[in-house]
Amino acid sequence: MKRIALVTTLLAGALLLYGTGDFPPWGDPNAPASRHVSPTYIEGTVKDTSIPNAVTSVLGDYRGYDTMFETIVIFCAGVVVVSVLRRPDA
Amino acid sequence: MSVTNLHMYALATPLIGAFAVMVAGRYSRRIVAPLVLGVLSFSFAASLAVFLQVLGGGGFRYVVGNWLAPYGIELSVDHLGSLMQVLVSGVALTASVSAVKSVAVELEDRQHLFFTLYLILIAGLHGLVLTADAFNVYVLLEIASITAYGLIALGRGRAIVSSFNYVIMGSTGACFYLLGIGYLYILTGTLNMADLARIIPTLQSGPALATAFSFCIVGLWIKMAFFPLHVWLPNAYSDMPDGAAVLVAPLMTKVTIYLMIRFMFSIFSPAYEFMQHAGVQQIVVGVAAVGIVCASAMALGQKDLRRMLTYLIVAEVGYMVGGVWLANRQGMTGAILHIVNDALMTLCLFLAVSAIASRVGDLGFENLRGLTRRMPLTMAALIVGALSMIGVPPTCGFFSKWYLLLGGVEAGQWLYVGALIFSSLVNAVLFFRVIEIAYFRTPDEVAHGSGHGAPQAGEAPAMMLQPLVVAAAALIGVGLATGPLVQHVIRFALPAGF
Amino acid sequence: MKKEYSLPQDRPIGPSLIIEVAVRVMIPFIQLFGLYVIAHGHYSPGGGFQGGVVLGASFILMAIAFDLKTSLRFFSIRANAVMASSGVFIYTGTGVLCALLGGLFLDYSAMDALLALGPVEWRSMGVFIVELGVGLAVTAIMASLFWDLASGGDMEKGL
Amino acid sequence: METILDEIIAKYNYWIYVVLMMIGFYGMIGKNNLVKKLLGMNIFQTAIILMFISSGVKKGGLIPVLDKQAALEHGVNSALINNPVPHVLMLTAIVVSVSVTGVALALMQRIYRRYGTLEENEILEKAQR
Repeated sequence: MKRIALVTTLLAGALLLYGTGDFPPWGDPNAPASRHVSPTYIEGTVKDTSIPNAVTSVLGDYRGYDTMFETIVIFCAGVVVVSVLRRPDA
Repeated sequence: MSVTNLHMYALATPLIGAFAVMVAGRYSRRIVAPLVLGVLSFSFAASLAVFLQVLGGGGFRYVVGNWLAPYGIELSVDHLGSLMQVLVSGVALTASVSAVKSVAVELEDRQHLFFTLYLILIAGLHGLVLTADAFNVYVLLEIASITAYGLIALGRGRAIVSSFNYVIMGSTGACFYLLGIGYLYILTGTLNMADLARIIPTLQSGPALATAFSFCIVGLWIKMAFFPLHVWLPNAYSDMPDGAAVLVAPLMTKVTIYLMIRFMFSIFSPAYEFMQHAGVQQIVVGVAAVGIVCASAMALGQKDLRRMLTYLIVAEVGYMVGGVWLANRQGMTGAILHIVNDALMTLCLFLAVSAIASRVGDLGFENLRGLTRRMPLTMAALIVGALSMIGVPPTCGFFSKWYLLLGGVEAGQWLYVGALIFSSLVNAVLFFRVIEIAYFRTPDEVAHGSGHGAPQAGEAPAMMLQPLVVAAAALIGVGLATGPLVQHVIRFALPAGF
Repeated sequence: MKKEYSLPQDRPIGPSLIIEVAVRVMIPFIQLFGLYVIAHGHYSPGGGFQGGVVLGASFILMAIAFDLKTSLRFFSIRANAVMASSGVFIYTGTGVLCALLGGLFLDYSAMDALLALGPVEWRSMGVFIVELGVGLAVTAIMASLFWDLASGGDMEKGL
Repeated sequence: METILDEIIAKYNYWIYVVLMMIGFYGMIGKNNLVKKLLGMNIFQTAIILMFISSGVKKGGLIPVLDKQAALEHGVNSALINNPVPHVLMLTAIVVSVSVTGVALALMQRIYRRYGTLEENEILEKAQR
């Protein structure tokens, strides 16, 4: 069992490392992730939403739908913990 | 005016209902059932209206928060998406009628917690079938999984251990999916599915793309319990409370398969999967065939109706994954049709199981003796579901299996075709064994066995019987409506190039 | 704030006196800081989650330094459930409200119909409302997660 | 040899994350103790967070909190400011990880109360009976 786990882990790690071959170098300002969508957020955050903190504006507005479900995830966790642990009368 | 928002209301009402149940359910237990049923009826009506609108005017894309496509989160309300939304809300409504009854008996004090999780799970599934954003899928998958962990943990026996195993496996799957999305993000800089589909062909198909694809797909396979990764499913699904099983068993795996279809054809393209990496296709279809055979064989070894059905779910997952990877029109049509049909079949069978369990208790085969006389309607519905699972013509299971077989023959995948036929035969054996026990064995020899069976003899409560009859009717109805369904809905859902 | 701000009588004060006094001084500042992090998320690193965790941590600190009952006196279980639900409800409700006012789901600028601030200002305002909801929910759930996990669910004795 | 070394140095962040990920993944699937499995899961998620965050870095970039007045008057040079999207995505992933950890801990408490152990093989043995 342990040996299978070790082999799986090594395989997954090797595949992930092999995959990094095409990646841009670390900190490259011309990487696709830095060029394609994110500049619009940085340039537009004050103009569009009047929020200077780009993280807050992306979190709350541009990708607010994700954040809604994220809040629901933590709400679910609370409900699950209560339903698993708490005695019904408490 | 607000017609364009209708699908959002279908998603948001279960959520708001969940918070209402959470707060109001503490004070009054009686308010829970009407609230749940009302909310789900509204959601179903809204989904149906959206579906009709899409049928009439074609699909549309919706941007949440009014941010244009690659910047905001986009939802795609197309033929496939709204068909799935109708399926999700319809199954949820039917299942909840039965769940309201069985949960009131099974977990009286925790009813409001149960239904809070239940409604949030439904909202999460609505979100999953609509979304067109790769990261959004991750968040919604986690919502569906966390609520499912909670629902399983409320179950009987060693449900907690099964739930913990599911937590570990499910998180592995989610982490793999997130890793794959991370690779795609680093390569392209976007998370929107349409935008990804536009950029990916311009990239060189190098190792990073292959890694991203394989990690996402493996993550989804873990979540859907594709054969070698299925070990968590039978325990988890058979230990759940019946009220949760009628919802989770029909929908969770099918929605994940739908996500796989979305991932394979809305982000990547058939050209990438089937032309550039043709060998992979052979392997996946082969594994699916092996999975179908193994899961059917394991189902043969079970001595409990519920556990037998959970292994059949694993086999059905093999059907659909194999059908998608056959890479031809028939197989794809069969797979999409089978998502709908399998959800309905599983719903029917689990509703029947839940009705039987409410009268008999333990579902070992020896407890089913003479049930046909005591619960004729329930057993009739179970037989309809069983016929559909086997693939007997008037029921819908036949038609999708027929498409899958045609696809397999067309692709020359004889192993897969053989596995389909073998699995049908095994299903026939399995269900005829059940029917034989229920019909021909008389309960008089049971006197020393299950003592509590006799006094509760009689048909299941009406609240559990009505959804069961509706589900059984739906099996035949959808079977008869296969032609229009393929003609007007699934034809548009096929990816370009098929 | 309740008046009877005294230590539980059944427990020797003993070696934890310093901790208890220090915590009693610290908690108001921690909670103030949590509110600041929520409210100032637009202009500095921060926001609903971060501030909510800080606020929740203040209750956890109370439960660790005194005992679980003490923190329950300031934040009852019922209030906790209501707060968690209403926090998430504020978020979802804002989304639905925007849709009902004729915009798209979560399109905060549609709330201009309620009060003419201008669509851009309403986007900023909408994010603030939403962050407030997130803060409420996270505060409540962090505290309840700790209570349940520390006491094994019976809410009698903490760590 | 030189080129491989250069490659590693240019992307050493990915090597670190892969090593972390392997530790976590091995813990999840190879360990027998449930707490160790959970710790492995957390390490795995931390590795993913590291990968995402490091993908948003720009050399010499500033934090994505702007000066409102200056941004309105002079506009913003996006090449000088770090990418905010991975931060947002990872905030979500952290919350999900917290939730799953909480749920798993609660389940573990129930398991311990019922079976008296957290070793997987012993639990399975007792559950069979």
